[in-house]
Amino acid sequence: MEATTSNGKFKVIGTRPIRHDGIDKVIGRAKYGADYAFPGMLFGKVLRSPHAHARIKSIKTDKALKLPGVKAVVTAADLPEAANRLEQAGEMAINPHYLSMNILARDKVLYDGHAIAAVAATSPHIAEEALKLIEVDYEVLEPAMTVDAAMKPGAPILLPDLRNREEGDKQTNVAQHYQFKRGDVEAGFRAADYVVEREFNTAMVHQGYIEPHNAVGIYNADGQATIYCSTQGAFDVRSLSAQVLGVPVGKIKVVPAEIGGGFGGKTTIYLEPLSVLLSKKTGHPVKLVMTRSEVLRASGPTSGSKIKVKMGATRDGKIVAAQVWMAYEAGAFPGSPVGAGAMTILAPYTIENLQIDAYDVVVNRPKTAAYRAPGASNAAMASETVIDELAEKCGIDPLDLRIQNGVKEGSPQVVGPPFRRIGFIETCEAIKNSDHYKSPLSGPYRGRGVASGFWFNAGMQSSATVNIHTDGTASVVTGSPDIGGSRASMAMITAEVLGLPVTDVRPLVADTDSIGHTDVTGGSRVTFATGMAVYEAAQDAARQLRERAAKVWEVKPEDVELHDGVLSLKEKAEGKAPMTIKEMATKLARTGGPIIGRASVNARGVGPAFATTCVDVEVDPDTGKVQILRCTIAQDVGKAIHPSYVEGQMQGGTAQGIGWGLNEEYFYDQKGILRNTGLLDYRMPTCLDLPLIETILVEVPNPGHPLGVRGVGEVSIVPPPAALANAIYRAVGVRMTETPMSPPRLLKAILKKRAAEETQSAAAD
Amino acid sequence: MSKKTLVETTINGEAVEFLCEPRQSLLECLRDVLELTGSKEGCLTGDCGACSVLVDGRAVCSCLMLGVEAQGKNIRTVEGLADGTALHPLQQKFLEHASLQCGICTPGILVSATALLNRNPDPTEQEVRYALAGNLCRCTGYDKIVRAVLDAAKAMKSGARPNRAA
Amino acid sequence: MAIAVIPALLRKFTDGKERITARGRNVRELIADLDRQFPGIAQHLLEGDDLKPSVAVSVDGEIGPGGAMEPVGDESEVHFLPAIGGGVEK
Amino acid sequence: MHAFNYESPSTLADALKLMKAHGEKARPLCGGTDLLIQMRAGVRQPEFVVDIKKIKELRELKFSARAGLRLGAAVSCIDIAENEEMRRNYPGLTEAAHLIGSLQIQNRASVGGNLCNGSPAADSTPALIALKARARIAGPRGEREVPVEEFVVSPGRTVLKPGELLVQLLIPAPAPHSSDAYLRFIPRNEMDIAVVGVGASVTLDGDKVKAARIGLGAVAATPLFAQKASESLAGKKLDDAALETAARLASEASSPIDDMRGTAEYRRHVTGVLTRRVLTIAAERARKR
Repeated sequence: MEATTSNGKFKVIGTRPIRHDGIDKVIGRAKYGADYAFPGMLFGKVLRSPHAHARIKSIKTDKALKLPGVKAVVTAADLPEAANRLEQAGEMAINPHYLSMNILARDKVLYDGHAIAAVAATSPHIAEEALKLIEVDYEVLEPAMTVDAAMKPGAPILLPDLRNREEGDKQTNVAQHYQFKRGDVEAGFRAADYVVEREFNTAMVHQGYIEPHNAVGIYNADGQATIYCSTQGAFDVRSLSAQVLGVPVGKIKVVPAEIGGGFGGKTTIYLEPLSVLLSKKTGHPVKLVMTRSEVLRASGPTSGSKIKVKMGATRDGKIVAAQVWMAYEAGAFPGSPVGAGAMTILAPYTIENLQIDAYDVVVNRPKTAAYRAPGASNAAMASETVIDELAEKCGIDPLDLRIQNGVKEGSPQVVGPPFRRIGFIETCEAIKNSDHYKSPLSGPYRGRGVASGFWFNAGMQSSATVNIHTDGTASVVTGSPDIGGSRASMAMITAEVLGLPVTDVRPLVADTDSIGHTDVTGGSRVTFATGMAVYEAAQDAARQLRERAAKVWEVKPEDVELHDGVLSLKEKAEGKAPMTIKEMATKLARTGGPIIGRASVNARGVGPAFATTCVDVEVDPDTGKVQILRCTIAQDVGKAIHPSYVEGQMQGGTAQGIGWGLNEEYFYDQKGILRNTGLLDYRMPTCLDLPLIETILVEVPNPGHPLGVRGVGEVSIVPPPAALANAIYRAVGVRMTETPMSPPRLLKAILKKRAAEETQSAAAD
Repeated sequence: MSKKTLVETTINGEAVEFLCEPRQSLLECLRDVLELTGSKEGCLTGDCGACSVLVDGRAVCSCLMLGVEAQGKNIRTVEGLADGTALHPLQQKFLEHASLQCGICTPGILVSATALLNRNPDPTEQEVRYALAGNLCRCTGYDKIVRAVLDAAKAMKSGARPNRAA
Repeated sequence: MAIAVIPALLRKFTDGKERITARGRNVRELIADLDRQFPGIAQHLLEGDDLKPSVAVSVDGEIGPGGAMEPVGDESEVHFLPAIGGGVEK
Repeated sequence: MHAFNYESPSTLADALKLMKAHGEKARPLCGGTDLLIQMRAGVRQPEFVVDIKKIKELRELKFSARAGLRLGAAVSCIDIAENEEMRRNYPGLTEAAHLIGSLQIQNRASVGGNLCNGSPAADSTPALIALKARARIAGPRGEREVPVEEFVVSPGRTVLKPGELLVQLLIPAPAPHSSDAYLRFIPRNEMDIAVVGVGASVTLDGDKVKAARIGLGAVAATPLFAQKASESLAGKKLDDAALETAARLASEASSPIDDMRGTAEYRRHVTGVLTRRVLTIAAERARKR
């Protein structure tokens, strides 16, 4: 828990108060989406495709409807056609036309688990029984499960309306091609003394939030609907559900419940419109909760990918050229994070000559959703291991190579514009100077690896109000669902501005009718953008407090100052003793009424995040199993508002990155059926698989934020897979180019190397 | 639908009677019948531990136990760890160490940790990790959870008391 | 005059040129000027009177939340880039 | 989950009566850690679920130095793991029971249930095979005993006929200078199903092996007794060559498949690796007895 925090002028920011919503969460009282119940509530279940790719010839629901206790069945026939255009929703773009087809399949099912129909009944067991009575007639089609299979000529076509504009107007599974180009790549490689070229394959992985998707829909006779659900973005649930249901946004209110993890996966909708449809049909509240198997089969994991990286460096360690080809599995509908992958893959380095081609490819897998720094971890697995190899060839410490080529203020980004003040080099130096990196690692089959990562972070829209209560305490209301303790940070910012104790500020997450539009909790944007709105709303409240005090004292507002919760005149005057906010609060009624500070932003000044991770491993050379001995992450966090929760983000992202690197993967069989549909075989790290995760908070304040805040939520997941691969190389001498680096894969590589060495030594004899 | 059965049991120290179908799990009975929604459903296969409760002092996954099996048992859920408004030392340490982010795994982890400390008041880090291996947390990387459990053990040794025999 | 930096795949409309001098008080006007110089390019950047949802714009190093209404200064450098999520255009 | 009836008889006779009356429609319930999952998935749909945890014979754990161990089919894994006599006399079986799932699972699951579930990957079965355990079965036609290695006939299916119950596992008392061990390979450090599991018991005679038994899990359609590998050790010093031979024969005895938990090739390799390791541990333990 080492922190290089200098708290400077702050009194509350940078401290570690107990979160305001904590007690409810440790006594079991906090209400998550699935915890809601209403009188007369029905239970819904969803029928899902048993095929990876099939045409739906017919759906018969009459038998299901006859089962006692069954109240309604809905299919795609109950949904209107949705607009066919792209819209930004958090960090992913969403096309309502495809979104609707994902909510309920129309004429084709496109992956194992694709929703076909939904049932509402008086108990979840009856609803489940009813699913078995729905008869679906399929014409099974050949699936395309990988980017290779989907991109090859003659591949089965998933979406007939998807056309390739680059090669005539042919049907295609390639939904998008991005290209980034700078300088002269060929000349760059000619100037290189060392060139490393490798091909990588990374498996599809899931966010793995512990709470399954859920929704309770209540449709009223007046056409108003209310949805209670666990979501990262209540306003997105509202607008997306409205589009899918074909109703105006104003007809839907979304109440964000406590949310049991999301990591990007809860930025879109699955059950929400179904709950409203079923409620409309039955006149009852309807609750739907996914099973774990449904979560894995049919929510939005992140892309598996194929990535080719070629990089060249001169003898003295200058990276002179890079060429990247990358294709990401979008899932059944367009929209993988390959664009982000392309913009992050070389982001930490200044490279004069580069070309990146990136392809978004539809395959017969669930439509991908955002996952913590979407697209960046698999990209870094490729680039950061190639960087490691270049460092080895140049005979330079891998951190030094990064520092030598690393981006700093003014360096051009891959996409063009120069970086503002950033802290990449500082994270490398922090690792270099860490106790971990300085401690020698000895013992057989042990190795240490480092890798770095970049994430943009996001700004977007946020709203906040700060209410001053009659006793001088305050509440701060935002529209950002709190997924990891952000409420505490909002209260801390308010307390800092007003000079109140943090316990005198109550933070609240409001529903879509009670606060101005606020974009998703995603893109590491809450403490940055919602924090900015809260900061400004608190400033607004402070301004009003000064005005009221001025009224009391009959002076000009600019003669009044607010410090540490005390209002006073800048120049002392007889009979006008300073007033605490508490004292002022009793006079609000007589000076104009209650005070509400308010602010809304479409935030500018986003500060990108960098992290560098160091990991020590021990490999069992006979089984290929990797144990993690020690792990340290240094991250530029801008300014840590609540350092404990910043550390928590760094540790959590690191743990997910380790899972991604070592054992997590979607395992489909030949027919495209997902085989590991539970947490037994989708292997996320347990408590026994990880060491304590050391954190170094590097604070390079973001000049674009009044408090210096950068987003901290995502970048920590980027370095681990590559850091592990680099550590494994140093432990057993094999360069892994696939994730997960699971025991069978690693053992195979070890045995191959051993066999090659034996052949070599036999030849030498 | 099969007939409902009357189950007589003790939950968080109180004698409780409830009706359930044999096919309803203890988790379902706690959440849907008794409105004790502190125990969470994460997987229904015993892999995530979010539904952990103590049955006669042992941690079990309430998703893998039938409600009817609770007959005559002594059950404690996360709702029964604190004594009124006085938190269990584990709960207090979880707050102090920021051991929860989203909080969905927290009830199950507190239950497993309670079972551990009841049997082993002075666990090592490795023993804590083993005891919590059946409780997945996806937010924290476990670091702050492990620290909180070790700290709670220390606090309990030096006098902080769980408020009831859990 | 501002500098517009053209994304690689649209350089076929600008005779392969990456940096184009263009005039405009905001991004929309700048694109209009680009389209005057290189007819056809606007339809790849605009949809109606705003940027396409798949396109983001950066003015002087800052992703502009104003989209096509984002102000452009005399010396500004304007980059067009994919909106982070990417995805398909129809 | 489908609807079913639940019974919890308190005597073996009552349980057998119920099992007989409902035949194939009945399924015993012990810890439920497999059965409930299978019922949710629709893999098993018994109309009658017979809870056997209240039956005295099935809850018995009795060890005597002469008669060996009588282990009731419903004794929970944790009761085995925390039993001093078990840890001393059957450390391999004990560690196998202590590896099944999480503590939450061990608190409910039983070694008997682990066997009756019929999974080829059951952790405790190779350990039982290594100990030459016999299954005591009661049914409509009285009692019978079956060697544990013959108990599972195919994945999910056992020798139990409709109406029959596994009552106890009978395990011989450990011979002098003998001990056992169990190792499994899983990708994580907990919670996974065995990719390969190997149990071994070794009886020493001076510095030579008098007898050994090796049980294999997760490498064939059923748990296996690796007979050739076991017999290869008799009369030999447990040196590298002997271990290598046993490991090779154990690998050869396996007939694994490719699945999401590992490839056949990988399982064959790891079978050899674990056989070597587990024999070494069992022999070390035997030396101390």
